[in-house]
Amino acid sequence: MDEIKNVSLEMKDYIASSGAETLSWCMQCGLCTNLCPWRLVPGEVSENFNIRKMQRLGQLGLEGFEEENILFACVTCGMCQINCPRNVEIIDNVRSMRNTTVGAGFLPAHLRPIAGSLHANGNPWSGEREKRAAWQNGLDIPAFTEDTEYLLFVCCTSCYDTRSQKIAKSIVRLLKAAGVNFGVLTAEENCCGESIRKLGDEELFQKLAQGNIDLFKRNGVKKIITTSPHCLYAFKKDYPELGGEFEVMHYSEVLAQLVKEGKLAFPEELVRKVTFHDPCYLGRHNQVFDPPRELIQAIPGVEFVELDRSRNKSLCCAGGGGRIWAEVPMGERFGELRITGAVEKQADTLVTACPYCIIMLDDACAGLEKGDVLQVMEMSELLCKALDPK
Amino acid sequence: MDKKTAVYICTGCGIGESLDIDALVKVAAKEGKVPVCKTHGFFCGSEGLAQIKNDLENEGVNSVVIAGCSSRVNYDVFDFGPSVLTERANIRELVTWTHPANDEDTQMMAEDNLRMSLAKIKHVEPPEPFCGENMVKTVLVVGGGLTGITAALEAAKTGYKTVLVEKNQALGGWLNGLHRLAPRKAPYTEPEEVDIANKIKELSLYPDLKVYTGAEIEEIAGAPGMFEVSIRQDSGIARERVGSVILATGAVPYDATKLDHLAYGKFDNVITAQKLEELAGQGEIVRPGDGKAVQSIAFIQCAGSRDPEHLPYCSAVCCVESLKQATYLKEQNPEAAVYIFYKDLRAPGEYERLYKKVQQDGVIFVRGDITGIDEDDEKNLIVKAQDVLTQSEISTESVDMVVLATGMVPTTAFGENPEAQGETESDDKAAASEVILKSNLLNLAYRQGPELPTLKYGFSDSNFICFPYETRRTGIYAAGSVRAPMDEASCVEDAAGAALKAIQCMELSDQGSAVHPRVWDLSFPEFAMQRCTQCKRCTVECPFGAINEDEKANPLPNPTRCRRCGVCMGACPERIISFKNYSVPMIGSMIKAIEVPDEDEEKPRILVFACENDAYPALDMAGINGLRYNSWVRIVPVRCLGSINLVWIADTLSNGIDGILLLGCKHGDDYQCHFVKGSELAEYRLSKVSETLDRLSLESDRVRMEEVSIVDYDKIPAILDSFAERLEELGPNPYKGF
Amino acid sequence: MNIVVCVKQTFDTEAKIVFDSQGRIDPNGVNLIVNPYDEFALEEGIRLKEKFGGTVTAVSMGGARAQEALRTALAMGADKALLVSDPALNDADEWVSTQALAQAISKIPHDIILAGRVAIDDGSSQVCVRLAEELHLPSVSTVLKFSVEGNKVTAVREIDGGTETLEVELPVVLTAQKGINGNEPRYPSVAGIMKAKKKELKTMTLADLGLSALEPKMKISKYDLPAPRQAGKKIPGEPAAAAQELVRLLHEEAKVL
Amino acid sequence: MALKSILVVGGGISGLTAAVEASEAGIEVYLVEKRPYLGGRVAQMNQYFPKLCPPNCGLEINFRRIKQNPRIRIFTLAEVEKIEGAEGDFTVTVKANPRYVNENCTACGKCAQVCPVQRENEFNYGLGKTPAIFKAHEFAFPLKYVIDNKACLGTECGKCLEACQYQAIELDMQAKSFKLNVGAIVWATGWEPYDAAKIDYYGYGRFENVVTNVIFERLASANGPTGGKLLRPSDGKELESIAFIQCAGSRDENHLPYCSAVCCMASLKQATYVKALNPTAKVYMFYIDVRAMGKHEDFYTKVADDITLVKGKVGEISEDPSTKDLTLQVEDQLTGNIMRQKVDMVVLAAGMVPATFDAKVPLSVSYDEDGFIASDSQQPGIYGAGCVKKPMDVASSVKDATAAALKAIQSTVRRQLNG
Repeated sequence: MDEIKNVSLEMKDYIASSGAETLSWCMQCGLCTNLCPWRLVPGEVSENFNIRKMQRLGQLGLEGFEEENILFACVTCGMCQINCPRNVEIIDNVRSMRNTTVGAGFLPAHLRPIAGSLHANGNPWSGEREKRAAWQNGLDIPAFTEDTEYLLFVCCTSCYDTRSQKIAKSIVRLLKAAGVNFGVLTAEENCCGESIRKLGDEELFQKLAQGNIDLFKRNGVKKIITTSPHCLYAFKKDYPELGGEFEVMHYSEVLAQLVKEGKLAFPEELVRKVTFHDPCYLGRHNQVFDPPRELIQAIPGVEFVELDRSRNKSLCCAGGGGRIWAEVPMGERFGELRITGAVEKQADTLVTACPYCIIMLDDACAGLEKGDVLQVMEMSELLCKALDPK
Repeated sequence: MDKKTAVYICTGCGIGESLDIDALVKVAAKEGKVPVCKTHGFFCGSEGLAQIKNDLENEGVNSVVIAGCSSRVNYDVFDFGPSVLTERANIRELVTWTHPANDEDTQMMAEDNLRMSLAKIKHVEPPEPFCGENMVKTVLVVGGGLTGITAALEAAKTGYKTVLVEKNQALGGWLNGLHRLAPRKAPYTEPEEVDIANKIKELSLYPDLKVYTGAEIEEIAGAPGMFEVSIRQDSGIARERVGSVILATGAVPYDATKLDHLAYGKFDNVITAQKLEELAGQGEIVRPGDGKAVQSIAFIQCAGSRDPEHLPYCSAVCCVESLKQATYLKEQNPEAAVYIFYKDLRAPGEYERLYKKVQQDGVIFVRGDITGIDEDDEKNLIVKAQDVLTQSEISTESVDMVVLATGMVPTTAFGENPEAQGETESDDKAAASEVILKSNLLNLAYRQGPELPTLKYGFSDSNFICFPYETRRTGIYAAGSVRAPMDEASCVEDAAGAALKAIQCMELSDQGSAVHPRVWDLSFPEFAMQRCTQCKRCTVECPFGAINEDEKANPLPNPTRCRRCGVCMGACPERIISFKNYSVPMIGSMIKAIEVPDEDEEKPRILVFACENDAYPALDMAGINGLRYNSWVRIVPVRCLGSINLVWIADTLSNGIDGILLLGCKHGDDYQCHFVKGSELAEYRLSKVSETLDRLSLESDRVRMEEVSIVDYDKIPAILDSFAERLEELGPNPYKGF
Repeated sequence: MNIVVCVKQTFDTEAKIVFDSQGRIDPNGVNLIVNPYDEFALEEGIRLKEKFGGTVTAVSMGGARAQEALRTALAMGADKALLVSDPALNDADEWVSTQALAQAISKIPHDIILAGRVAIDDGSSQVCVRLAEELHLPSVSTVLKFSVEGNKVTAVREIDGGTETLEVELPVVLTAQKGINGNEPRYPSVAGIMKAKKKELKTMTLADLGLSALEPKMKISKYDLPAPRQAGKKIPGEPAAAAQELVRLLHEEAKVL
Repeated sequence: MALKSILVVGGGISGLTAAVEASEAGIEVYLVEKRPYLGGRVAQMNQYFPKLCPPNCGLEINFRRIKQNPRIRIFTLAEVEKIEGAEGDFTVTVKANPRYVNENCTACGKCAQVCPVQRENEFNYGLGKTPAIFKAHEFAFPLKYVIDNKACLGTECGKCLEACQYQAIELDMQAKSFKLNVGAIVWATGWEPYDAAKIDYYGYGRFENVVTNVIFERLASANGPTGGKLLRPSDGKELESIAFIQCAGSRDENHLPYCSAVCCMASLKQATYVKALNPTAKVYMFYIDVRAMGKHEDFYTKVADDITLVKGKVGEISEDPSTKDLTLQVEDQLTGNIMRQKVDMVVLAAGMVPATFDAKVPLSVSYDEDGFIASDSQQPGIYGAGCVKKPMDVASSVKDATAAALKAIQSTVRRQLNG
């Protein structure tokens, strides 16, 4: 309680105007801080990151929220927001607080290359734009035309990251097996911009989003299937603000519907004990819980078991909100808790349905050297194994 | 009346197997010489009842003693109408269910209970209700604010004549100064228009509702059903005869000049919430000093309230009032900077929705204490406070105005204290121990003081959770913010409730019946004035100020003011006060009816006076739960421990009974006694009885008092048995056998 | 102390260079940042002000978009900003730039002029040293460390295979190497960012500087992209034999051994 | 002036008060109560705040007012099925469910001793058991036994029939409906505790030692499942540490968007229970705002001296599977200290849901969006009273019920004047 802090309404309004409309709704009950996953791990960030206090500083326009290990610690998992007694849009508040510095050109050092690559290459992985569709050669994936029903929008991660490309390929194989009328525009697509918007670079997000919206409209895209829950979020929640109205589904929703309609079946028996990690952006943010479970349990021989923290209470893999690019010491990674959780359930396969989660869970599984007892798989890969022995 | 008494001994519920019924019959027939005495295994059954009814109709029986279960059960079955005297001798819960069967002492206990009932019924006369002359059913409402107007309207709507007296020229009181009211109906987010004007108009719809404005109560004399009210209005005196009174004189804001730590009076633009209502009423809210439109404002909650130096209590409405006032500023200018500094934001129940809406309008809430208020050169104010939520001290940018949400003080908290002037005699103080400030509201012509007793913080509130209208002056009910800090919605409900209680009191008084808690008790105290020595004990100790004094200090009873508790009967050293069905000789004869074995039989006797409201039900519950205790006790139910006359103590001891136990309600701050200080007075009088005990060379330990509530029934055996042990140590009463 | 910091807006290090129809670099769609070395200079300038008081003026030359770089400088703590902007300067070479900057800086009091050692776009590393010449000031380039006592500056600069310590009197021009005085460019507080919006940013054209159009001494004839990196070569066989083969290739093909 | 009678629905403190006060003003009153006893939820309470006095003391006085007053007719185990007509002339169909015990019952208890069947004691919210034929609770009024026909084995068992000397048991008793003609209706069906299981991060229903205020009140009552010894549900251990969590459901857009007004005082009161039994016990109360209104502030300041009040809404509760101890994740906003607090037991101050949220008045009446009867019921002659109108404490409910009684009388007067 040393020197006196001056309330700055100008700063409060500056934060509010950059997207934090519900900042004043918060009655400071503190539930968000107490439900935040950072409480489940030790370490310097866990001690300092207090989302309630951060929003309080914003409410009064006081300084102190901009420190990197506070402002950029939030993984935007939504655990606070979904339970907030006042329905405060906490993630929007975090995003707009980040925008106050990022918008003035002050992105944290480790994130500058990400923004640079997005500006230059339309993807955060410094991959050349021309090579975006390289993973597709030899798979004769139909291009999207006027009369194609669905556009398959593949996440940049699954375009450039070799491990992640397998996800894209298995999804394509499944869609073909189910006879889905889909096509791709991959080469001309930009990153959906979900992460960079959460990092607070509103200008860059709008540039990427507008590019995609124009591309989709030019090609008469009506329905979009996404491989990543983050793209699902962006197209469903953010793009409408820029006039991009599309019917958007995650691939698990399409496949689950087709299984119900009998258009897709899994003849191969897989004797596995599978548990499912609900990606925050598929589950909590978009309330898609059952399709992945229906698909997994449609595989003969699979024994399914729920993790303790599942569905709305799922524990984030810490990949969201740009944290996938953050350096987190071992022992402080949420993903590790997911691995130990799965091992405790005696599961031999931990399945999830998001490329970011795969990176974080693979990383944690390797870190804990649990690779021998637990296999981390993306759902489409598991489904392909059960599709046919080929 | 000449009584033909019949005794019916029920042998059901294990009584028959436990007692020698023939011996009991002998007690009734031989000793009691009652003309009719019957036994039956199931008197509350149809067959048993038929026998009783037959005796009543055909045998001319007009007083009945039923030896069996407690009077708390089968009350409807054994109710033979007002013309028949019914007495219940409890030989089940107090005897056979709590003592060993076929045991000599148990038998003696049952016989004594029967003897006591027979003795009692000899002295009981059917009470004739007191009928005052020219009883009226008009309600007087003092105070013409929201509560008073509502109470008057509610009474009138129920078809009762009503008189409303308001000190100011205009009706409306506090609401006249309000710009808007906090929301009282869904969705609870929009403040409502102040509808006091059409409520005032509504008063004129009722021909039997007379309104006096610019009028004060000169005096209220008399008693419920027959109050003589003189009303001073523009130097003339009007007279009204009313049946009951509702005190609705409300509360006033705390004197803000005392709040110098909040810079009131030091800076022009620190104003009170009341002032802001006034400003808002005049249109755009501007600063009184320089007329500048208010663009930024800071509300400071608990200005005076929750503060040991000022008002220790919370005034309950200020948080919601500030939320309401915040909407004025936001309505005037959505961009206005509005702060609310609070300790706890108390918007209970549905007001939470108003709190949420005000937050959504962008008002800034700061939880923490104010550390300082300064003024800049343009008379703007800078507020410094602790912001608990960031654990730091903060300072606002300059605001145009600071509003102090001052607390409320009841009008009954003002007026000088007669005691300070030494007006009441000193010896009264111990007994009376009640302050009655002269707040010039009711000006009762009551011996004990002109107003309702002044209670904690000045609010004239009931001391009971389940009986909020239990008043200290029969027929006079406080309602609204004079009674407790409350908002407008609660005042309206409170007014309607008080109106019903006022109506109820008039209806009951008209039939000569007491009010709560002894409703339907038609008896009332009668004074044998010839033996009165004007000692004033009764007029001082009556908890309800029911007895006035004439110039020679003779007691002047007012039956309709009386609650029939019997405290006066217990106070009177000359024993001149008695009720038709509850008198000193009645209890005296019950005590004498107890057979006291000689010393050598080693069968001590303990007399227990049990208060009907708490102790007797506890004894009953002990029986129902089959607890065991010694069989030396003989239980005499009394209306209140305060009605115990010291002569009973003397009679009991001189009769050879070894010890006396008073079982009654808890007294003190959170007292449970429905007659306010009955048990407290009993304890005070017991301290006086030690002189008589010393005179009789008896140890003062022979008389003991214990506080018991119905839920303490499991402690009854320990209380009774430990007293028995103590008496054993003291040895038998030397007067045995005299 | 009056501190002037020259700041240049350059392409983002990650930017993808693309040529427009005339073979010139196509600037639109490319992310622009403050030249990283200038950030170190700016940080040092602000620290000097915090130590000795005075003002920091950020000076830059470029198109309208260069204002963003100056806003960033102001947000970090510069007090004033001056942009020299004129269509005639589009094809300015180092000489033309120096003339314009020298003229601009001569008008403002300056004790120390700081700038980054090199700009990461053209890498000419000349403008500031030329500026010192124009303003007849001593200059020390690629400064690793320096300290100021009274009007004497002791600077340690980096030279091939070692360092060199020089003493110079104010006023002086210093060009900052990465991590000068061990500093780290600061993140501004949001309050700093908001205050920056209100700080003075003056734009001056050549005419304002009292200069007529200047003829650049050097013309850029052609841009072309660096050769794409060839794919790597895998040497099969046993490790010992493969090692042999590697040595041979390094000697004959890559000619590095 | 012989006025039409009044019907009061609900025999809790509000219904009881409305019935008694109206009858003492000379009006005929019918009181209909769903349960086999009067007293409603206050009968399940150990003490009232702020006086800490026993509810049964007030109930005893009210029951005595009923016994002495011929104008009140009581129907326990009875529910209102239909209401027809309008103000001044309502015809109400009441269904009296069978008690299977007639007027002869003297509550001697012999039947219960021989009854072979046990059933969940809903008076104690399911903690503890009673035989199929049982007395609702010790202070039950009317003091008659009742049979839970869902648990009773019926005629082939009949053990209680033999044990009863007074032929008070009739296993073949049937429900019967009857009609009442009344001038006005006071609807006082009270409230239900919010289902705290809906707040999944608090683990009510999964962790044995997480209970709610109303259950803790039973644990504290002498006639409760632990005889008032406050023993922990999981292992019967005496309490060394306990945490009261305020706003568990209330002031929450995902649960109850309003404040239930009584929980702060209820938890402070229950804190005194713990301290009375074990003065060294560590008692925590986690709150957003302590809403001890008006003169309750004295009680708050008194209790605050010997418990630990922490401003901050508790996040996730986790249970140690072996010891069943609970750990609370919470930030003390005063110090900013983010802590994990281990306690033996947690009491959730679950909110108050009006009975009319589900069980509506069988005649069109207006409700607010939370299911409370609107202050103006828009149906002349039908008046809400007590917690069915808005969250309030006992004193306010009694005040509100007295007002409702007067309004009901006015309805009969209006009819009589222009009837």
